[in-house]
Amino acid sequence: MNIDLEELAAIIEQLDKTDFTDFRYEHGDLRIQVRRGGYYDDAPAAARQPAAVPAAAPEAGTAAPAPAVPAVPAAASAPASSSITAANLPDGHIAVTAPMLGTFYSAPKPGEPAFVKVGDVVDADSVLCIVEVMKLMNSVSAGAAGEVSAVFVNDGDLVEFEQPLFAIKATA
Amino acid sequence: MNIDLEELAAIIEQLDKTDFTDFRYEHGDLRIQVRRGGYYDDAPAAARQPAAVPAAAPEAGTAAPAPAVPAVPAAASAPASSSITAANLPDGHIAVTAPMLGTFYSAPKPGEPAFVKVGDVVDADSVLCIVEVMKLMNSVSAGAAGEVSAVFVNDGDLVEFEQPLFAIKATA
Amino acid sequence: MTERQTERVFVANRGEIALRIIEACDRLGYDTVLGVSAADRSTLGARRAGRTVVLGGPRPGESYLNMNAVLQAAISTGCTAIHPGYGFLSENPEFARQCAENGIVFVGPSPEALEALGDKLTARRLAESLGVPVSAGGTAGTAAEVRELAGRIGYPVLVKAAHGGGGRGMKLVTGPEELQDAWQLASAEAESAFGNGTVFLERFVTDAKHVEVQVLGDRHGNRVHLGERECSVQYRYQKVVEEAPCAALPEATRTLLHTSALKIADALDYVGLGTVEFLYDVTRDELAFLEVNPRLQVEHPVTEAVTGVDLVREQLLAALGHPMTLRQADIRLTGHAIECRITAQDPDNSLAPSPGTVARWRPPAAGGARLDSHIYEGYRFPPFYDALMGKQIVWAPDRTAAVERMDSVLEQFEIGGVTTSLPLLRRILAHQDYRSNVVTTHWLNDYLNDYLGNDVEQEVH
Amino acid sequence: MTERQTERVFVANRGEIALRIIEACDRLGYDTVLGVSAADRSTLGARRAGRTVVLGGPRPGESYLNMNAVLQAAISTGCTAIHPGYGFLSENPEFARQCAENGIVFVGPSPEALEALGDKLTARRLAESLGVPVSAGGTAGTAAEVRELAGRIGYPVLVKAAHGGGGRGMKLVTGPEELQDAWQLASAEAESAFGNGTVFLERFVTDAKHVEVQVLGDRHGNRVHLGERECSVQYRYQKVVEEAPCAALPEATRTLLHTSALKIADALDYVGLGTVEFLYDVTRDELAFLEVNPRLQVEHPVTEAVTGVDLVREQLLAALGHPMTLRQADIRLTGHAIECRITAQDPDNSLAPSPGTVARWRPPAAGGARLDSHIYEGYRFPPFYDALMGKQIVWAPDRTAAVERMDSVLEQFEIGGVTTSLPLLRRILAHQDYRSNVVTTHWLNDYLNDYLGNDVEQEVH
Repeated sequence: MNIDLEELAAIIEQLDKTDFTDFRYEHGDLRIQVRRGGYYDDAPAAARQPAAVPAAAPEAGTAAPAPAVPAVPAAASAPASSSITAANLPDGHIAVTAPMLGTFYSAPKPGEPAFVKVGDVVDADSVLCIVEVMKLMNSVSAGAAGEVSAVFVNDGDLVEFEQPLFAIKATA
Repeated sequence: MNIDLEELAAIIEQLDKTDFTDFRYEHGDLRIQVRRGGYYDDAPAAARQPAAVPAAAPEAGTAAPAPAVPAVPAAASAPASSSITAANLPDGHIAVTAPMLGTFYSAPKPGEPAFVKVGDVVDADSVLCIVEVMKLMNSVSAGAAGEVSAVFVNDGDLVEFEQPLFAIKATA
Repeated sequence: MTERQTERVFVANRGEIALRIIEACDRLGYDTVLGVSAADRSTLGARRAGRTVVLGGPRPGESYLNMNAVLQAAISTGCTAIHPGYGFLSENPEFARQCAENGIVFVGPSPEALEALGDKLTARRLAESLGVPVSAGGTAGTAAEVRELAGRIGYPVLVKAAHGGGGRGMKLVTGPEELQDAWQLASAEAESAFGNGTVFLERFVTDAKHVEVQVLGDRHGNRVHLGERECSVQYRYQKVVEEAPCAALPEATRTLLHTSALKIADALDYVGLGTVEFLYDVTRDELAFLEVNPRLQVEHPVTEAVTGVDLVREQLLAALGHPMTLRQADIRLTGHAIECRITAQDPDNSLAPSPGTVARWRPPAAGGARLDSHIYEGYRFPPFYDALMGKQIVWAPDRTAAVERMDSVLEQFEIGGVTTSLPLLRRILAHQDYRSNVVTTHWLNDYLNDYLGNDVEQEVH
Repeated sequence: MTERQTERVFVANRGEIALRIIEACDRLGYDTVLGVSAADRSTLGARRAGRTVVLGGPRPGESYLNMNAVLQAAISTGCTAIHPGYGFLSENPEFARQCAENGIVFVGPSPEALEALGDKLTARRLAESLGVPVSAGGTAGTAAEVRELAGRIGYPVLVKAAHGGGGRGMKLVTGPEELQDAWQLASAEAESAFGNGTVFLERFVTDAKHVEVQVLGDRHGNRVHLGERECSVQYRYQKVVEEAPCAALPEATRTLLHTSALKIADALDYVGLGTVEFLYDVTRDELAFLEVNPRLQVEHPVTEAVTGVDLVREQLLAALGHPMTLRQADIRLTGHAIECRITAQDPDNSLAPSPGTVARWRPPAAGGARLDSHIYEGYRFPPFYDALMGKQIVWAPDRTAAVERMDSVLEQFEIGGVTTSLPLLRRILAHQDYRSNVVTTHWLNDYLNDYLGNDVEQEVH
C-alpha cells in the first residue's frame, strides 16, 4: 500500500469535528468515501426470483418510519405493481402466521433449499419454515392444503407473534 | 497521497457553517461530495448485478406499524422477492423524489395511460408524474436521462416531501 | 363498548406544543397525525404521533407555514380536525377558512373572529363599547386636534392610522416636537390606504404589568374565565417568566379584570381558548385593554396549575362541539404557579440564538414541578425555528414558596452542549425586584444592560 | 459533535411503567423497543416506543413472562439493555443471567444479588450481622426450644424452615396451642428439603407501619439513600396509598432507618435502584428489617417528588456503567408527597377486578400534581394483567397540605365506563385515621369491612 497515514489521520480528524452523513473525495486515482449514521444498503444474503411477489399495502407503506431507523419511508421499498399482500389476500387464500416471535428460516439449514417456494403444493402438515427462538427451532406447518401463493418475509428476519409469513391458495 | 490539506480543511470548515444537505464539487479530476442529513438514495460503492439485488432492509421492513393504521407489520407487506427498492438502488440508478407533499398521479387524467412505465426511456425533462397539492398540479420531471427502472408508489397515494417515486437507470 | 366517533387530529406545529397536543389527544383516545419539516423527522413528536408525514423542507415557509401542504396532508390522512398550536398558522383567518371549506375543524375561533381580533383598533372600539377600560386615547383629523389630544393624553403617545389593521404604521412619539411629523406620516398613510386621513392616538404605557385573562367558550353559549396570568418579565415582547395569578392586583381590580375579559368574550360569542390581554398601571391602579389572543398560549400551564383544568383538552372538546361541563363556580384558583421559558439563547450576547447539539439534558423531577419540553440528550437544535427548549413550571401554595421552588429547580437543572438562558433565569428569580414583585414590562430590557455590565448587587443570593 | 454511543433499551413491561421508562429513555436520547402482548398492540406505550414488537399472546406467560421471546426480540432489534420495570421478569435471576450471557445489560442488580435477596432468611442474617434491627426471632431444633423461644418472642409468631428460600412453608401461629403442629410441619419440611430440621421463628408484627428506604448505587462504589416512604395503606399486601417521607418517624429513628438501609446496600455492593423495607412499631418506636426489593417500585414517584431526583434516569445510567453525579449531600428532602393507585377494582365487591372500556378519563391537571398513567378515553381494559390504571401523585410543603391537595384532586377526577377504586381512595383520604396518620398495615383490611357496612362516621367530610 501507499498511504500517507498522517495525511489520512488529518482528514479524519477534520471530518470528526464536522457534521455530515456522507463524504466523498476523488482526486486522480485517489477515492475517499466516509459515511456516518444511516445504514448500508448492501445486499442481504438471500437470492431470489425476480419475477415473483411484489407490492405493499399503500397504508402500511406510508406508515411513520420507525425513528430508530433512518428516514426512508417504508413505501419506498414497496414496488408499485402488486400481486398478493398480507393486508390484501384474494378470496380463497389464507395467511400462515408466525406462532411465536423469532427468527425466520426458510430452509432446514443454511445453504439447503427452502422448504417451499411459491407454486409448491402443500398439505396441512407440510413444514413451511422454521422460527428460531433463542436456539429453539420451531417448525411451522401449513395448517391447510393448497398451493403456496406468496412468501412475505426474508430468511433471517425477525418475525413477530402472528405476523403473516406465507399465503396459501387453499384447495377448493 | 496528494491532497492540499489546508484547502480541504478550509472547505470543510466553510461547509460546517453552512446549511445544506448535498454538496458536490468537481473541477478537472477533483471531485468532492458531502451530504448531511436525509438518506442516501444512490448506489453504495459495491458493484452489483441487478439480478442479485435483494429486498428491503429488514430493519426498515419490520418497523413499528403506525397505530393510526391497521396493524399489519410493514414487513408483511414487503414482498419477499422484489427487484429495485428505494432503499437499495443498484449502481447507476438514481431516485426521483417528490419535490413536495401531495397526491401522486401517474397519468395526466384518470383513465389515460401513465406518463411512464418501467422500461420507458426518458430524458431529463420528461414528465414522470403529477403531484397534486390542494388542486394545484405539479409535474415532476426525471432530472436525468435514462430508463425507468422502478415505480415506488401507487396512483392516488399521499406522497411525502422527498419520498422516492421512481428509479431511473441513468444513461452512461 | 361505548359508541364513539373516532376523531383524528392533525397537529400542525412542532416542539413542546406538538407533544402537549399529542398527549391531550392520546388521553382523549383521538388519533394523531403530525406534520413535520424535513429537519424534524426524528423529533419526540414524530415518535409519539400516531403517524408522521413530512410536509416540506426545513424552512417554516416550506412546511409549518405551508397552508396547502398542511391541508393536503390532513385531508389525505383522514383527519377530522387541525390543531395549529401557537404561532405558525394559529391566527391565520385564511387558513381557518380553508379548513372550514374542506370540512375540517380548525381548533381555534372562526375566521371572522380571527379577522376581527387581528385589528387592534376594532378590538379597542369593542372594549370601549362594553365599558371595558382602555388606555387614554382617541381620534383626530387635523394637526390642531392632534396636538390638543396628545396634550390631554400625555406623552409618550402612539400615533397610527385610524382604520386598517395590525401594528402597521404605528409611531411612538415621546414629545410635542415629534408629533407633527408622526401625524403627517400616519395621516398620509391612512389617506392613501383607506381614503380617510383620520389618525388614532393612544397613551403609551411605559411602566405597567402585563396581565391577561384566560377565557374558554363552547359552541353552546357557555363561557368561563380561568383567572389571570402575569407576564411582565419580557424581552423585546418575548415573554420569559410568567405566573398565575398576578399577586400585585387588589381584589377589586382583579374582579374588574375578570368581568371585563368575560364581557369581551361574551360580545364575541367566543368559542375555544382565548386570552384577553391588559396592561396594569400599578401606581394608578388602572387597567387598560390591549388585545385578544385567539389561541392556546405558551404560558397556559400556569393557569392549569392553579385551576386544575386541562386547557388543551377543553380546547379540543370545545372545537369539536362538545358542551363544556365546567361552570364558573367550578373554577377555583389555588396557590401560585410560575413558568420559566428555557431557551437556546445566549444571555451574554443579547439573547442571540445558539443552536447546537444538546449533549446533556437533566431536568430535576422535583415535587410541584412540571416540564413541557421536546428536548432529549443528543437532540440537534435546528436553526430554523424559535429557540424554546422547554417550559419549567412550578406550583406552590403562595408566591414566595413558588419563587423558592423555581429557584431550587433551576439550580438543579443541568444542560450541556448549548448555551441557554438558564443563568439569566436563575438571576431573574434571585433578583430583589422580581421577588418583591415590582417588575414591569420594560424591566428585563433594562436589567439585561445591567446584566451585561455584571451588576449583581440587587440579588438575594 | 460529542461522541456518544447510542443505547437502545428494550422495555419488557406494559402499562404506566412502560411509558415511564420510554419517557426516561427519550430524554436521554436512547432508542426504545417495546415488547407487547397481542392484547397490547394499540397501547400508548406502543405508540410512543421507537419500535414495537409483538412478543406473543395476551397471557403474561406467552409474552411478558416469556424469557425466550423477550431475549430474542431484544437481540434481534439490536438492543443494548433490557429494562424489566416491576413485576414480570424484574426479579428473575435466571433472566438476568441470560441477559448477561447474551451481552445485554439487565437494568437491575446482578443475578447473584437477585438470588441472595430472594431468600428472606439470608437477607435477615445479613441484616443481623450488620447490626441492623430485625424483628425478635431465632432458630430452634427441638419442641422444647421452640416453645421457649416462642414464649420469649411473644405471640403471634411466624414459623418456617430455617434454610431455603422464599415464603414457602411459612406458618402463622397465634398461640401456644398451635405451636406443636406448626413446628412439626416446618421441621419435617426442613428435614426433607435440607437434611436439617432446624426451624426459624419470628415475631409477627400486627400493628406497624410499613416504611422503606430508597437506595441507589452505581458500578463505581458510589451509593446514596433518598429518604424513606411510608406504604401502610395496604389491602392483601397490595399497596394502595403511599407517601414520602413517613411523617410519624422521630428524627433519631429516621436516621437509624437511613443508616441501616445504607449498611445493607453497602454490604451487598448494591448497584442500581433498590428498596430496603422495614416495619415500624409506632408504640415501641422500633424498626424491624423486612427485605430488599431489587427493582424500580410502583411508588417511586413520591421519592422523586421530595428529592427532585429522576430515579428511572439514574437507574438506567447506573446500569449502563455511568458514574453517579449525585452525592449524599446533594439529596435534600423537601415537603411531602402522596401517591394514590387508581385501579379498575370494585370497592363494593372486595376490590374485585372490573375490566371494561374506559369511556371517560378526565384527570385534573392540578398544580403540584403528577399522573403516571397509560389510560386514554376509549382504552379497553384487558383482563389479563393487573388492575392499575394510574398513579396520582401530589406534592405540597407538608403532609396536611398534601392530603388536602390529594383530596381535591381525587374529588375532581372523572372516570367513566369502568368501576374503579376512586370512591375508596376518596374515603381513605377523608378518614380521620389517615389524616391523623395512625394507619398501620392491617388498617385497610379492617376498614374495608366497615366500608362495606357503610360506616362513615369517622370521616372528616
